[in-house]
Amino acid sequence: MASAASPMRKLLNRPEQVVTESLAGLAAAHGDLLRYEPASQIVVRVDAPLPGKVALVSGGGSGHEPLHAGYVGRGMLDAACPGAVFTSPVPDQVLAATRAVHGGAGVVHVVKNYTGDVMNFRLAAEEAADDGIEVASVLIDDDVAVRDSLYTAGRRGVGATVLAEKIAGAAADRGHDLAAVAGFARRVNQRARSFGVALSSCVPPAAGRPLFDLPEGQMEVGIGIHGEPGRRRALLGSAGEIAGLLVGAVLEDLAPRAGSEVLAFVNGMGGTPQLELYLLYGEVERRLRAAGLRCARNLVGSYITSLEMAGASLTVLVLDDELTALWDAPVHTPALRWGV
Amino acid sequence: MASAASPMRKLLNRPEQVVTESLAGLAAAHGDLLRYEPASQIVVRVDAPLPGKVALVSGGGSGHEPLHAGYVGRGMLDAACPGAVFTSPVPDQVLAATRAVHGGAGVVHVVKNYTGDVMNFRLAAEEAADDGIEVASVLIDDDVAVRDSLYTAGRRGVGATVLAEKIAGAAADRGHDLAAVAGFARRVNQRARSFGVALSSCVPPAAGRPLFDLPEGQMEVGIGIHGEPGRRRALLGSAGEIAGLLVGAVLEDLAPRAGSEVLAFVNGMGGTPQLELYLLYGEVERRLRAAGLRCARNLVGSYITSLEMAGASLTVLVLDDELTALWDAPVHTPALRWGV
Amino acid sequence: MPAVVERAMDAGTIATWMALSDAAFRAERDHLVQLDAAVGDGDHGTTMARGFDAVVRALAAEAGAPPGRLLTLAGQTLVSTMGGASGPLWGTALRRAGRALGDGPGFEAPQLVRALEAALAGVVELGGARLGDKTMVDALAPAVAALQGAVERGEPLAAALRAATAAAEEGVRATVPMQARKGRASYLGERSVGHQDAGATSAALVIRALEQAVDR
Amino acid sequence: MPAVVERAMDAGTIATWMALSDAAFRAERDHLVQLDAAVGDGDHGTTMARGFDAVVRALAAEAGAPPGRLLTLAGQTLVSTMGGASGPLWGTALRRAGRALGDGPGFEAPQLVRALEAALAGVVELGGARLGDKTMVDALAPAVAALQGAVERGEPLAAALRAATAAAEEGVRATVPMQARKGRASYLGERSVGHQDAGATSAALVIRALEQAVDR
Ligand SMILES: Nc1ncnc2c1ncn2[C@@H]1O[C@H](COP(=O)(O)OP(=O)(O)O)[C@@H](O)[C@H]1O
Ligand SMILES: Nc1ncnc2c1ncn2[C@@H]1O[C@H](COP(=O)(O)OP(=O)(O)O)[C@@H](O)[C@H]1O
Ligand SMILES: [Mg+2]
Ligand SMILES: [Mg+2]
Ligand SMILES: [Mg+2]
Ligand SMILES: [Mg+2]
Repeated sequence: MASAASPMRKLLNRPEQVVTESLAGLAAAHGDLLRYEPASQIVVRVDAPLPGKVALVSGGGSGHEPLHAGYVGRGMLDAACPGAVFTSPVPDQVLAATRAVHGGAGVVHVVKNYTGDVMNFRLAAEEAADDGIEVASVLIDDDVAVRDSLYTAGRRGVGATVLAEKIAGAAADRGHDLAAVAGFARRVNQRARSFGVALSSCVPPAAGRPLFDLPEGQMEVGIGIHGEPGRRRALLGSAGEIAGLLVGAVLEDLAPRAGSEVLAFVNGMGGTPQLELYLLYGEVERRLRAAGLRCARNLVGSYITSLEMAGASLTVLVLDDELTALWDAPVHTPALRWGV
Repeated sequence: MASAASPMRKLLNRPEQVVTESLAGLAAAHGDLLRYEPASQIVVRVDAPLPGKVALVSGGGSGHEPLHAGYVGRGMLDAACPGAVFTSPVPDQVLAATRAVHGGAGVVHVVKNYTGDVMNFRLAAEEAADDGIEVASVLIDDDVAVRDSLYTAGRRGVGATVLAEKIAGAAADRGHDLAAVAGFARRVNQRARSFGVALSSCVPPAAGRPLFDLPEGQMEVGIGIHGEPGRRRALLGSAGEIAGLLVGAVLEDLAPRAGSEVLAFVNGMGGTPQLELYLLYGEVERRLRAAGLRCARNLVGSYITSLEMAGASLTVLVLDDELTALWDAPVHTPALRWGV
Repeated sequence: MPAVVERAMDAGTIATWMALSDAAFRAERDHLVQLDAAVGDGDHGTTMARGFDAVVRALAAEAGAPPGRLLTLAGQTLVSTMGGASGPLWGTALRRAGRALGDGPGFEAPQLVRALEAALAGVVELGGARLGDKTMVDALAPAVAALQGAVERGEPLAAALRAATAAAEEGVRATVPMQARKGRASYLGERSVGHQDAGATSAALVIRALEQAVDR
Repeated sequence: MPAVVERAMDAGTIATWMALSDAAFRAERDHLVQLDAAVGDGDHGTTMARGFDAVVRALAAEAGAPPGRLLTLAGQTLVSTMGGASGPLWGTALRRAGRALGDGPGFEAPQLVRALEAALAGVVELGGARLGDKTMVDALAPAVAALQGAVERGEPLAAALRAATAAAEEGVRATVPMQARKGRASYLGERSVGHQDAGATSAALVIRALEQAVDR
């Protein structure tokens, strides 16, 4: 290994190539599901466009893998537009993706509520409309750590994004029309809330050092997925205490009816291994049960991440029969697969 | 959070409860697939024993999740015996698991080649034989970093374990007999080789600090899955250089015929995110192709880990039609699922 | 008004402005990353540098185009290459400025004022930020006001632009004690106080680059 | 041979031995973890501590059992609670020793020697390690040899056990320059040189606990 020492503990070549090279690797591994178009930096379902099917496009900064490119395939996204690490994609990507997947039935844009994502997707949607493509944009803003007020950019889109893409993707797969598919994504967003904690910072490749210093024994409470510090810093609690914090924050805002069936999604931020995530799930499930909720479905793993950050988030989605059926419907993507 | 500061960036309650609490969480999340028996600390397929089906039991120290408990379910393991973190299970666990899953057609023990695993499984197999249960033990030792000689404990079992459990599990699911199922696991081991690098150390919960110090900009080459240092330390190379190292080490020992179809398994050690793993896969796939091999199948993700260690390993399995068909066969476990 | 004879500005002025901006973002990239890392996501420096690098390349292929056209093209290039919040905001700013300059081969101080006013209006319209929200507006708005005032008072353009730069940099410093109400830093609530805004810092760099471009 | 009158050893001796071993592993747990971390996987201290803690509990429920039976039970308990390489090795060692002691209510020095010889033989048979492989054998074998020699020479048992402890500790030190040929440290090849073996360190603790138990 003759190359100069890198200040990062990362497998990469040059920081500015991380995203494109990773996407090329993804396509090499999953050529049966998707293709990568380097010119426009988008990932497209291999059989797109599907005539008559509503198409789903999502995207955002990279560094949240498997979100979004890992969800391209049958029953979920038709295309993903990955920006640079933690940087929203440009409108050109979104427009290229929208054109590539439009099968005549319109395109849903699943947009996480960040200033950059919203503006870049809006510019693309306007251009797509000029092309005569009907676009329905769905904004995801499920993070209860941020108050939606005049004094913030509004709630962030986090864990609910994965659930909305899965459920709306299934609806599109079943032949629902544009309004209905967008409606399911919005319903997921309305019925889901999230909250997360970080136990470490993360190192964006271009920055080359951690975004913040977090001493051992402390945690950031109320984080997003961009390696930013949280709303406050606290002493690192036990898994039980953290589960209490997550469940408390989510339920206070969601206020589900007692007896509700929920989907509990315990998500790792990238650097927290399964051993811990399942331990946390056990603590969360017990507390949700104690609150009178039934975890009818669950998802445990690192599905929407912040590079290699240690930490976890909880998303709770209040199910109904339609949402449950769409959740259970077949999905075949690099990162989520069942029923096929 | 009133609790005392923990020196670790981990979600846990007390270090000595990590394993049992995580297993309880796993069972809470996947009650449709498996159950956790706390008294004997084993995880058993929910519908075990299956009369007439050869059963598969594996196990080892914890800290390698999803290995092994995450592979319990249809088409893979019938039971898993997780020891303490990085500590082989005790014979009582293995015996309890063997008894719990024996459906009259015998039990395959998939044993990674570590002194402790070998001895504890052997003691259990002897007791099972006293019970009249036919046990076929298969030793996995695919790590080319260790030379199999009088001067070592022999090659370690690493990535090939996952492939052997999947493929032998499918063979059992198809109704093959004990000798045949064990034979498939051995065939996988014979035709697979692995090599890994670490970009960071890891912190066993009971130790509370990293097993070794690895300065930024360096890597450990030729590591196993127990957080141990590797054969040597080197400057951290680029992903391309590391891919060259991994592919070189594996192919030198495996010496596959040109034109062979292979399964390329790029495995994360726990703390390396997908962004990097797919980037590495792209580099690996290109080099395997250049070596005249065709990556007919692949697996990319953190499937056999060393807690939250950063790093990756490559396993290459030379396929044949039978192995490919068994790899493709339906599997439904917490960590691997397709075809169902 | 004193009649100061000024050198007319033209396409070369725009090209120089963009080249000097590019050089500034190259030099300040890591500093901007650090500023954004403290209360945001650490990409701002890379994003700005990527955008202006692309602008310089794009403009190099446009020899002979009028200044307004160059500025519009610069804005389009920023939108297409930056991403993030800054991409649409800066892209809109330069596009609006370019359109305000029109199709003529040259422009003078009052046109430049109108162009920068249009840029600021575009940013405010798209992003909705007001003075005090701890954004690029906190540097851009005082700079435009200072320029406009100085030009109206008939000061030489070089002096007016010096005043604009000073106002921008004063605006940057003023962001430190602010609590963010727009952009990613607003997620931090009170924890955003005490940090200099990255986007405002970039705005001051762009104004200073303009001052230097006109001064040449 | 000089006829030294020694206090006969009994079940209490075994119970005390195990209790002192337990205390030693509690005290040395972190040190053993560190030793194992350097060239292994860092679990050795926890594993030994867990095993001997379980032994003390198990023996507490066995009041009235003969010493050989207690030692056998201790070995079984280690097998069932430790895991890792050390579990079967230490479990076998104590089981073999227990069987060698037989069913009598007491035992004397020669029986103790035979018991420890049986323990060592069991470890070697199961693990296949030889002297110089950098394992627990490098402490256990010299200790057993020293004890056997001293007892054969008719030295008082307390002195013989002091010699055994000294030999064990000398054996531990001797592991430092060795390159491991067994166990996890062997994976490191030459990098295993320069580190003290954790398993040998544990063996010396067990021998010292025996010395102290007999001395009481
Ligand atoms: N709504 C807004 N209006 C004006 N400027 C904004 C707005 N939101 C963010 N900004 C500016 O953008 C800067 C951050 O840019 P950048 O880091 O490139 O984008 P992102 O926040 O998407 O990562 C902030 O420092 C701020 O000055
Ligand atoms: N084959 C063997 N024979 C004798 N002792 C061994 C053998 N292999 C390992 N050991 C001893 O076991 C110790 C390690 O024990 P431990 O850490 O509990 O097990 P593991 O290596 O399974 O983690 C080593 O320090 C060494 O003394
Ligand atoms: Mg960003
Ligand atoms: Mg161990
Ligand atoms: Mg930013
Ligand atoms: Mg060990």
